[in-house]
Amino acid sequence: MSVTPRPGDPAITAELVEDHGLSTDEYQLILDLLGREPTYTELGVFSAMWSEHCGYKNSKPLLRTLPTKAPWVLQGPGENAGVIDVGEGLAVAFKIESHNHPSAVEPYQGAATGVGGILRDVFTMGARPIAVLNSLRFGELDGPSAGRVRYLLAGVVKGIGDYGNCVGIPTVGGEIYFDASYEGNPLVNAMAIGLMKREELITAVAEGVGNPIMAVGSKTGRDGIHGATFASAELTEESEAKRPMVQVGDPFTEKLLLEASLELIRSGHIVGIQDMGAAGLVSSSTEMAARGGTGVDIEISKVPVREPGMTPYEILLSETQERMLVVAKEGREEEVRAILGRWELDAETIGHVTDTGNYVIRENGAVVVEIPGEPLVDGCPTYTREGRENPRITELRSWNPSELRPREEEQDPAWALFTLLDDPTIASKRWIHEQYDSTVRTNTVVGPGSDAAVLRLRGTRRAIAATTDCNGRYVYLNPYRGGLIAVAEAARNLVCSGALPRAVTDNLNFGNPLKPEVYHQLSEAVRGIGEACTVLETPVTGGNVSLYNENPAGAIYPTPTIGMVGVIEDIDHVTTLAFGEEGDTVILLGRNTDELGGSEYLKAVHGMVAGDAPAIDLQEERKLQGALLEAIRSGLIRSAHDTAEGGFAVALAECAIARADSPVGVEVELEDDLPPAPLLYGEGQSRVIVSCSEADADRVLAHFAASGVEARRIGRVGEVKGRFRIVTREAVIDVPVEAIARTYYDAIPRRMDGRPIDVATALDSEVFVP
Amino acid sequence: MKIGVVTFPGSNCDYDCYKAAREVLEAETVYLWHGDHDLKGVDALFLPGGFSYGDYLRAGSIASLSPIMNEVRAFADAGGLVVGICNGFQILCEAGMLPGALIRNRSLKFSSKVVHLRVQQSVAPFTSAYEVGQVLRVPIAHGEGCYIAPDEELDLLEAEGGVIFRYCEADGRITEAANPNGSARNIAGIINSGRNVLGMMPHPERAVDELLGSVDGIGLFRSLAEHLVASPSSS
Amino acid sequence: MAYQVEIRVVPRQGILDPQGKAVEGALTNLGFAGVGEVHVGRLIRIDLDAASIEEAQERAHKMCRQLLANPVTEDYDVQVIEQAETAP
Amino acid sequence: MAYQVEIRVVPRQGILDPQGKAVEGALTNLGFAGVGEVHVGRLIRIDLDAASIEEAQERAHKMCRQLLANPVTEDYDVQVIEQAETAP
Ligand SMILES: Nc1ncnc2c1ncn2[C@@H]1O[C@H](COP(=O)(O)OP(=O)(O)O)[C@@H](O)[C@H]1O
Ligand SMILES: [Mg+2]
Repeated sequence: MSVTPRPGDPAITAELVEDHGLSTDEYQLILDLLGREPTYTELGVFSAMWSEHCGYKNSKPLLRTLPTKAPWVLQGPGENAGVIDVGEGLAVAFKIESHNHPSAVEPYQGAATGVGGILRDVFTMGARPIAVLNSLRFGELDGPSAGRVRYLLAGVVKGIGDYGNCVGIPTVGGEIYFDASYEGNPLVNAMAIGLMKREELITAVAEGVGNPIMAVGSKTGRDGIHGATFASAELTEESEAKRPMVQVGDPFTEKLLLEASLELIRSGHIVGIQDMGAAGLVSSSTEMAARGGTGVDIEISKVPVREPGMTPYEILLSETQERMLVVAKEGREEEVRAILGRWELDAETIGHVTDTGNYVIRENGAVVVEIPGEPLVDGCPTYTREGRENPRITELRSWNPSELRPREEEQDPAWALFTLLDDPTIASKRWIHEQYDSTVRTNTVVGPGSDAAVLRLRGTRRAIAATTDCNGRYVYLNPYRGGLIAVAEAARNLVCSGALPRAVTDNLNFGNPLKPEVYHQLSEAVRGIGEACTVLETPVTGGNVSLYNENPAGAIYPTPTIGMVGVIEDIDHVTTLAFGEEGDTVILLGRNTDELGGSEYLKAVHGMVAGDAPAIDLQEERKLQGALLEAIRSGLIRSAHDTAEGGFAVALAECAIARADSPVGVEVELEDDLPPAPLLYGEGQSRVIVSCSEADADRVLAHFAASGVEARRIGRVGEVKGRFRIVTREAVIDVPVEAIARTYYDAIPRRMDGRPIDVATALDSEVFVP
Repeated sequence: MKIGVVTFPGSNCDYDCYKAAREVLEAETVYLWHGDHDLKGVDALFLPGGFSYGDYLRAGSIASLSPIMNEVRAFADAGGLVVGICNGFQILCEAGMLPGALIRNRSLKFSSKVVHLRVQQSVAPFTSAYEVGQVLRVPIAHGEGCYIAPDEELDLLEAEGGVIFRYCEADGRITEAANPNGSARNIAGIINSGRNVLGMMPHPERAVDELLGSVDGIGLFRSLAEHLVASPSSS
Repeated sequence: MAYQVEIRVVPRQGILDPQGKAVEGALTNLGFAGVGEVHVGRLIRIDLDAASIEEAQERAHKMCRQLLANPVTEDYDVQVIEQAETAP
Repeated sequence: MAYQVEIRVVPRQGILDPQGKAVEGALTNLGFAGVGEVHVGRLIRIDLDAASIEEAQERAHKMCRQLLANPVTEDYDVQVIEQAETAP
């Protein structure tokens, strides 16, 4: 076969190569590989497959260091989603995915299509999606850029909600932080979880020479061409101009695809199925072939298109949503069409599997692409960059809390608490998750608002728990510790809910890896994550890397979001953070410390980001989690909540006001010989507030003592709408719990509701209101 | 007793309805396909929640024209019991089988939470298992649940005892604050003048299991079953 | 003949129009002067082949009655223009 | 002077329009012949007081840029007509 450039294709120049994000060395590699100059179309193919997004150029060597194996891991990294065994013949597929750059450009569609993509990754494994979580980062909701942030937040939340709600998958949890470092470059990570019988697991391979390859779902348009390379470049003024046609989500078609795909997979008429995600047809077809060790031969003119005059280049790279690539068994096309037809979907046979190992694209018979498949997928050069910490950060870390002078207002010990409860990063996220249908499919035992979401597994006494966590400020101040803590907190949140942590999907959101200071953050954070995942026995089954997250002010906080899934053996073990009955005993697990570094208190009260991230001892953490899970399983624990942003005082408040309409009072006393700020608001790790009945208190304390975990009785739960009271050596906080609740629940609504942006969003017009 | 749940393209609570009917009533329950003309001899019909055809025009408008809706209408005209929940309610209004219309929530936002409902009357076939004035805790999850109709229509509806559920406070008071979507007169659920077609925005099928926080939806299924047993359906 | 049908669907007078209300408030919030009543409706454009403009008209009205407008809450009007026979 | 502003917002050419697609399918299923492309947009009517028609025009465009239309995904046009001075 000879490859003929198409008439009208631009000549391959150094500029063109550079515009495609390929270095001269990489281009040389391509020349050697082909033994000739690539066609324009081939150049596009390489640029997509060798982009950061598909090729993991700068992260692969680091990712290889992560633990990925355990007896319960059925599918590790490399597939559309990871899969773990959750017992009784059931398996859970889950994966997290970022849509940061699309959301920065068009928050509503960017977030919506992010959810769509991750759902497809899960159901193409044969699993029915049962839950979605989302991990979000925005700039500040107060101050100069608040207008822009409101616009992004409102659009992203509506995009996630409208999509998930329409498809009918409950959005059950997530996390959100507001910090100036994310201004102009918000983070939108979506995690999907699916359920299947073990034997229903299917992987996306193109096997069986001669098997037909079918394009299913929406017609291909010019949407998001080069989204993959777009996602691998910094956001600049130009990128606004270079912006491809925005991808628009069509959740209705997604719902049809979901039902049809599951039917197809169960039908046995197909051998493989994959989402046409980033780099659309190119990545899906090449990756399926590579996994099958086969080749593909595709006639591009057969691909159904939405617009006239689309070139092979455009069709191959289009990122039109709600499309799938299906490899059917030879001679079963009609059966496949019948199933799809029932769901009002079309399928076109666009090519077939070959044994040449080559990736071949034809246009009306003429070969426009012929590339050896294996190197195209796995031959992307990977780099281990040099990392060097930015000295500014080394210095920040050395800041010593004892230099801190209290503010005037802190004369009133309650002032800082109210300031923190009104801080959007800490405050209730109800404004957000009330826009998400969290109860559809009737499996949601614990929805948004507790440490982790809990979903029952019908037909068993089991349930699964899921959470996403990452404090980017910790990672910024100390990437290694930050990585450890992200994993430890996720596991702690699962344990607090009664679950045994099982596996991780991670989303590495970082800046430009070519900057030594950023690469340092990346490699150190991954080192921490790997270590914590090993000690806590939660292997990484997949994830996503999003680099070049920068704005004119520099890189975002390094944000390796950890999505974690755990298993609850018996539904009776499900535990939440909400205090139970009046008179229950409140017990603190773990040790209070003198740490203030990287705390929300420093930022919200003193406007400072400084100090070292809190110290963490994984062995202590492991002991704590093991003992807590035992206590929960033995039925002694009525509520459990770990301390996180805002420290002990905020955590205690969250337990008291978890039931918004009937907050309960609480009175505790802390004898620690520590200054009020670190004692009340420091973010020392490995601490959990639990409550139990007065009668069980001694047994609970004995249990933890026996397990070598520090535990002490600190107070009792009060009456509904009673007082919220914390007594320390130096300060007393004593306020009506309803006041606490009001501040906590109004913080975000009072910043969002009734503003023009609210309306723009409602109109789906999404316009930036300055 | 045989219960049917209609699946339209984009229905997503059909499974929940099916499960609820199965588990609460232990009744034979079957899915019915929007494109079919066959009700498989069911005694009662559920039009479930979801986003039929994406609700891309008006919620429920396209589904209300599905082939099976002819049979549904005939079934109702013959006295058959039809329950439309959320999107199902919207479809019934769009089909003209219930008065009024459901428009965008006053807040313009999708609203997903547990609300309180006041039972306006305890009558067969849908609410005999409840007390008048009983307060139920039931989830809502909708963006277009604001019930409206011309005033005279509303007066007529009230006069006929067509209002079955109203949004209320935990203690049963009917207040503006308790109205999650701006519905006229806090209306959450209505029946037709024939008293055999019910439409409601809240999701009783999501409130049939202690584990998920409420069992207040069970009464609706029980009432329906009692009625069917007492007077086997004509269809 | 190829016709371009434009259908405008608006909330009926006196019927609650939350979107209109919200836009009204927002525009005033943004400091726009002289804003009175605002109504938000739907605009539907259809490429329609028909024998004559009357037929196109008639068919478009039928579409509105059957699907495009809700008789309980909305009013509509139909405009049909002949399409220039230039290739797309 | 009282003006009646009518703003029509439609999905930008070439961008996916799921609403239009759904309506197109529905109309065809209902047996309407000759239905080609369908697009669904927004119609916004505003009663606006302004010194002149130019001012009304200019203000309406500003409203679109700031609130009513999405420059990334939508096109819009503005029509202003003088209002008969009859009381509402
Ligand atoms: N973007 C979001 N979407 C849905 N739920 C959210 C979101 N952000 C936070 N939540 C919910 O709010 C609660 C508190 O979140 P967070 O403070 O991150 O908990 P934790 O500190 O225990 O990880 C959690 O139940 C979480 O699921
Ligand atoms: Mg927590």
